[in-house]
Amino acid sequence: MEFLKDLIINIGQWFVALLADAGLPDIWVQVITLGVGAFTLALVPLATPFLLILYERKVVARIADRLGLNNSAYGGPYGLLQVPDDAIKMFTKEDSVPATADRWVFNSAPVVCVTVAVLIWGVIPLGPGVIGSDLSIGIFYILSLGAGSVVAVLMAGWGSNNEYSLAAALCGVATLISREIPLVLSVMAVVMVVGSFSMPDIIAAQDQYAWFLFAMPWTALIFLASILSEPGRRPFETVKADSEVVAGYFTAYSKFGMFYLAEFMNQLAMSILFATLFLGGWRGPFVEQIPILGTVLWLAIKTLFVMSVIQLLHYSLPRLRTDQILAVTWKFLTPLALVNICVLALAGKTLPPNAGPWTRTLAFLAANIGMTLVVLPILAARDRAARRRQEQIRRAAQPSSRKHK
Amino acid sequence: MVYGIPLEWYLIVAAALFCIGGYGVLARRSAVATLMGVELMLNAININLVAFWRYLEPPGTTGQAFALFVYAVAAAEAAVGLALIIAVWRTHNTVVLKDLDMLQG
Amino acid sequence: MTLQQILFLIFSAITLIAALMVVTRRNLCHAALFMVLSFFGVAGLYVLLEAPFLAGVQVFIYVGGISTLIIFAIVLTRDVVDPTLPPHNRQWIAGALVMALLCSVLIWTVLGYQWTTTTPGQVPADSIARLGTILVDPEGFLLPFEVTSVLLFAVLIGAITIARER
Amino acid sequence: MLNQFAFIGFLLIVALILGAATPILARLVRPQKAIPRKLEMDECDMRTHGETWVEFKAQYYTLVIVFLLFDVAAVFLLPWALAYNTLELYTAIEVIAFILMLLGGLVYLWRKGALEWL
Amino acid sequence: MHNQSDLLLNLAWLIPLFPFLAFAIIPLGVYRNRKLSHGLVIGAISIAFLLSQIVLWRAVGVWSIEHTLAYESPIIHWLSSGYERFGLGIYIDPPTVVMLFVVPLICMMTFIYSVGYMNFSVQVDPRYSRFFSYLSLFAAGMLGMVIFNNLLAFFICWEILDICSYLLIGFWYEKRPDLDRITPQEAGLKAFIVTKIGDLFFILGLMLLYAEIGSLTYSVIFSHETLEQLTHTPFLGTDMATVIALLLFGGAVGKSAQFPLHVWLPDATQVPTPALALIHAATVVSAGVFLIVRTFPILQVADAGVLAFEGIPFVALIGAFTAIFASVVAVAQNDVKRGLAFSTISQLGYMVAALGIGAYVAGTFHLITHAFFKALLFLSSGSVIHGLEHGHHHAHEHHEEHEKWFDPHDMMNMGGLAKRMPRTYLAFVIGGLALSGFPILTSGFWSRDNILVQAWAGNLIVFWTLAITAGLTGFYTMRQLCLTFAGEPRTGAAQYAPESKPAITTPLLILAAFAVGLGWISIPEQLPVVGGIVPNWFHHFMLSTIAASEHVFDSTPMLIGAGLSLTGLLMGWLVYGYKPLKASEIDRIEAVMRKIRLGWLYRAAANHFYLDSLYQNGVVWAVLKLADLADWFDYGQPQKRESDGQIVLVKRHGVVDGIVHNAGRVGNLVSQAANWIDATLVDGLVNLVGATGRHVSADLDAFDLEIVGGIVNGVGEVKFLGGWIRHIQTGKVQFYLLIASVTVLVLIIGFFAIIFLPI
Repeated sequence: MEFLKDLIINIGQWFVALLADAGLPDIWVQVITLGVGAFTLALVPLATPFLLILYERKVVARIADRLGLNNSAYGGPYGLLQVPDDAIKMFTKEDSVPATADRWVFNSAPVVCVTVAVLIWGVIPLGPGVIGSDLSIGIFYILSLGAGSVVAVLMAGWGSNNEYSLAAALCGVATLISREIPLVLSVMAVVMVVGSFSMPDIIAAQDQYAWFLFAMPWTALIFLASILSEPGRRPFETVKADSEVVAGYFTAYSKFGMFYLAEFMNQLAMSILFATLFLGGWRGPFVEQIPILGTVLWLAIKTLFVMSVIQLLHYSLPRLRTDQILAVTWKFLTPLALVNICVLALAGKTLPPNAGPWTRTLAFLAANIGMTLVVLPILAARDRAARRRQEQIRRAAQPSSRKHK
Repeated sequence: MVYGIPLEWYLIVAAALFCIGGYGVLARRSAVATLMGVELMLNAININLVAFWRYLEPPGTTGQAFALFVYAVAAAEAAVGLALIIAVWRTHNTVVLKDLDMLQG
Repeated sequence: MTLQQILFLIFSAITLIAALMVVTRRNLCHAALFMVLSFFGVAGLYVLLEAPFLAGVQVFIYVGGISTLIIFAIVLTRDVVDPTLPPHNRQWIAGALVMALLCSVLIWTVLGYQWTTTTPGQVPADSIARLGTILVDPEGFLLPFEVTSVLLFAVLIGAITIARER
Repeated sequence: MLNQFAFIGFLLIVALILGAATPILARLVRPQKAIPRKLEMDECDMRTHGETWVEFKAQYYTLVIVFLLFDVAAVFLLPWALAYNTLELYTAIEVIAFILMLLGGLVYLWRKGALEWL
Repeated sequence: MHNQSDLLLNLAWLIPLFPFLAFAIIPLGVYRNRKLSHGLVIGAISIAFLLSQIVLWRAVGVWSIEHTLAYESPIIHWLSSGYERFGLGIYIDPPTVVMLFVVPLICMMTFIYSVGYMNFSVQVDPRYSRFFSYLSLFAAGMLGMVIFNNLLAFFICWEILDICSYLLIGFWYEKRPDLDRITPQEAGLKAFIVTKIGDLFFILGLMLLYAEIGSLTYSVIFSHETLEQLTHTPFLGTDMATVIALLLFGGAVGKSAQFPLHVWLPDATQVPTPALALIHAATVVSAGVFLIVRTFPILQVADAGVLAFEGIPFVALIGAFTAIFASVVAVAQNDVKRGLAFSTISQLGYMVAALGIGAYVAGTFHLITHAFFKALLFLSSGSVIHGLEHGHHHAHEHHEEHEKWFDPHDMMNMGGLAKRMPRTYLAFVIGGLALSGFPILTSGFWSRDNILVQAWAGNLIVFWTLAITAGLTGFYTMRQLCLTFAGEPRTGAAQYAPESKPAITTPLLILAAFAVGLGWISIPEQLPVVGGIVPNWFHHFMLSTIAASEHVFDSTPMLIGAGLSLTGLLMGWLVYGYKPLKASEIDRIEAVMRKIRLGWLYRAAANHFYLDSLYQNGVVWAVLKLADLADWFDYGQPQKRESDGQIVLVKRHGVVDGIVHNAGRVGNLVSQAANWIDATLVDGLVNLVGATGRHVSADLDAFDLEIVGGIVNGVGEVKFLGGWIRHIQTGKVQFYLLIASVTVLVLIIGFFAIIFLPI
């Protein structure tokens, strides 16, 4: 029982002890531990997607209210066989590289994609003390890894030497990079309050303050909106619009399983990230007594919650055109994020220096509410203007149509 | 010595990188490639700055701050330079530097 | 030969070889991808130099921004590059000679100079925070900081105006 | 410092191995019936004529420029954000001046219609 | 020393701020609204005026307690590069205080005046608001120059003044030249370039100073130890202090139009009159003198013997010569503005001469009084010209008299304006009397005679030069007065000239009050009658920080000066005022001199001794020729030649080019020789050479070049050097870069060679 309370840590210590007893020199113990740890950590994101696909398919079947894994006629008992089936199919599918393709780039693109998706997990805290490595630049490390996925997309587009893949890759990169700015700025707001890049510090800070979702809802909103397009989720899905443009930039790939894999890993990572940054990560009742709860209960619940939100959005919203996505990111999210930084900076510094965390939280909340009071009317006004313009266009169109009759 | 790596190593690597980039600037045909060479040179400069910071005044911040400003300059240079290349490409339909002799008196 | 020295050699080898590829490759897109690789190598060197923030910045700006920009430019202008021509112009031998000489002179200088032999101090834990402090400090780099914003503003407007269709 | 990154290094190696392994393994079990016709690009593409969508790309190009500059700005702001708790009010005001400059640029481009993509 | 930070004195920070803000705000959209923009500028300058008054009286209070005044504010570091930190602070000592009294006041008056001026003209200028923003920047630059605490900031503000004067002189750049005048654009360029020549010396001096001392802050470079160090550092055959002082003086020569470089100032009359008044009174030219006043401690310790002539220090020599030269020229000017311009030059000569002979107080005092009455004169002349233009307009409307061209600046077209515009007349008379130093009453008298007193004790040659200048000044002042106002109108324009609006005349009267009263703050106590009524506090004030050697008072020179100026005035009145000039009558002096066969002299004076054409045909010509030579040397572009109606390109071989080509021919021969050898001897090596030769002679255009390469660099590298030499003729960026890096390489290697090789 005691062993179970802090399962993961204990297993780690047990493993180290085992190696030490085997009489290995310290350096080797270290190396082996790191290697095995890295391997296990890499297996987590590589394995979980199979569960997630099952979950998602059930969800989509329910949302779309159609026959699917919600019905025992499909995918075997509880649809459990569906995912292995897909996997096998993916694995044994014929792999044809277009004759004109740029082979090296073409083949290494998915590898880069998966690698980046795995690397993100290196700093994500999965529980008390359960973290790949607590980098001093933790969150910034994740942000800069975003660059890697951009490169991967470009490689895929260029490698399959093909105008359409290239165009889709440019679209994808466009959406990816335009989401990057609001992402960074919203993370910056969190960093401002916490005063550290390190993920455990961020979680600890949320223990001290309230959850940042409540402290700065706008920031959370911006962050959510900007992580949607990383795994290519509607409404920001043009990275790969798998139903219209045939799978976007990896059209030419007969085995696009790797990309799907990377997408699911990213989706999971981003959900955990949101849970960590804004929902207090693995924090929750009884974690001090039974640390394992942090992982298996609280973090799981929060992550599932975030993922369900993302999937709800994905399956209930229409897809935006690329230019609409860019309009949203550049004309709404980016200015909003910049203003958000300014407002929070002022709100945090106008307080007396000895103000406690709760005062700060309330101040930030007040600032956010103030922003809301400013932002919403502006949006409403622009909306009205747009409607008026469309109205005029329609009126202008009518007489001509009458003439035709 | 940091981790038994003498400062000279970094400086030598930086010098080599700088010269490779310089070769790119001098000898590449395409303007875009020339700009890549410039980026390599800027990287070399940054390696120098950071290495000096680390070895000579780790508590200080000047080296890192200068590196940051070099980043800003590099970004500005890349943006404007490539924009110019795009404009030239659109008007003259070439990116080969030899064809661009507007500098000819 | 400590582990760190091996790491250093690996990283610098990656950087330099990739850089060589950048300046010699005929296919510009390959050159750009090698440039990305070389940037990663430089980031590794920064990690060895205990400047993790700068390593992140290296990846963040160079890989995420500049390389993307360059690859876009290559994609955009690829149809005007004549693949039959050699990748270098006709003064490449001269350039190579000059640069080799310069390199040797630089290395000779570096080795000739007597660098400080005292082991450098530890990097403080709050190194990045100090950076942030000095950047906005009137006694420090406040003026360049604000000037940078002006620079970015100017480049933003200028570059877009140049590059846009008109 | 290095110990922190050692794990990342291992993770990188593992990820590369795993990422490279799956295609190689797949290569063993997958059917090999590649006929030339299947490998032609025209299977999922056809030649485009003219420079019809060069413009379209150039617009994305301007987008990347904007992104790059905001990236740099963000990098300049991050250290300040890290040190924010220890700083005075006036630094916040300086940074706000910095940000207003960027906003000014963004708004200018907006007014000039440079943000209208496609 | 007044060390603790003083709040009221620190207000001086804000003085230049507001005009600068006004300048910056106007282009951002305010310029659409004329009233708003000039209101903005005037508001800004009035705030600056109030602040400067506060600072001034606070400073005087501090001085009256501590009997010394050298306040330095806390420093802000504004330029940090490595370990070099350039600080910026404010430094308040007597010269600062004096300028703080003069500059904002005159600027404010001028701005108010220019509101009237710009609106009063026949049609309002389209660049109205731009004009005001320039003016505001002008004021900001001057104020900053006055208050800042180091020479670097001084130089920056100095350059701001330069660019402002360029912009303002060229303000009506679209105006075509009328008669022989040069266009405003050319005038602006001229002013800019000529002052740049001075600035070269200035910045050289700055570099020298910084290299020697490592600081440019006044409190450091004027400290006793620094001056000691400078005087004891031998340099260029003399000591460092002298060289620096002379270099800085070079800057002043350019800026405040001393003899060799004064040519820009008369042409600056193209500028709108208010700006002209600013340039001549408050800002540019006084900036030059202010530089000398500022760096007076260095000038003091400098060796006066260097470049001296007959025991006259160089500075005094230049000043005195400028004074008399300009006043002679001024006698022969018919253009009212040009006349005033030359009088400015001569008065500046006064100041420089005074400072040159060490009369610190007198020079400074003349600077401020001159600022007032010269501003007054220019503004009122502007009012006259305006009146004339309107009269011209009016006359045109009524009678159909069509003159082909009418010059409102020409005094021959005036006359009898005293009745038409009385207030302007009053202002002009007061200004003129002050300029000519009418005894007792006017400020010009006191300031100038202080100078004369010092010169009397200092150096007699200087004294007599200045005294004669005083007489000439009286003469041409009276000439201008009479030609403009006395007698009957000589044209219809003068007949119908209306008086200007209050917006124009009010500043005139205010300035007139100062032009009269300001003299009373510095009356020598030892003067028999009026001395001691008012304490000569200016004297004590100025001398409180700098130990300038003031000579004892002596009434003889004062009497001589007064007498001479009175004589001058009287002569002038006899010649021009007693029987005023009729219309279409040539100048009386000119007539007399023509009678005695000296008309050429008069004409020479009228064109100020052809200095302009001298410079034009000497210096500028030489520079152009040099450029041509350089172009020719570097093979030169193909020349466009006009031959029977169509342009043809004529290829012109210059030196480099020619060398390449002839070397090519040599190469031709060599390769033929190679061929011959190949044909005769059978030898592996020679085969190689011959093969190269044959291969080379394949294509003829690359031919010569490649063989040149062969000659230079052995047959092996033929192609690549051939490429090189050909690239000399393409403007190829990368080739330039290559050359640049080669140069750098050579420099580095040479550097190390010098350092490490035992020589």
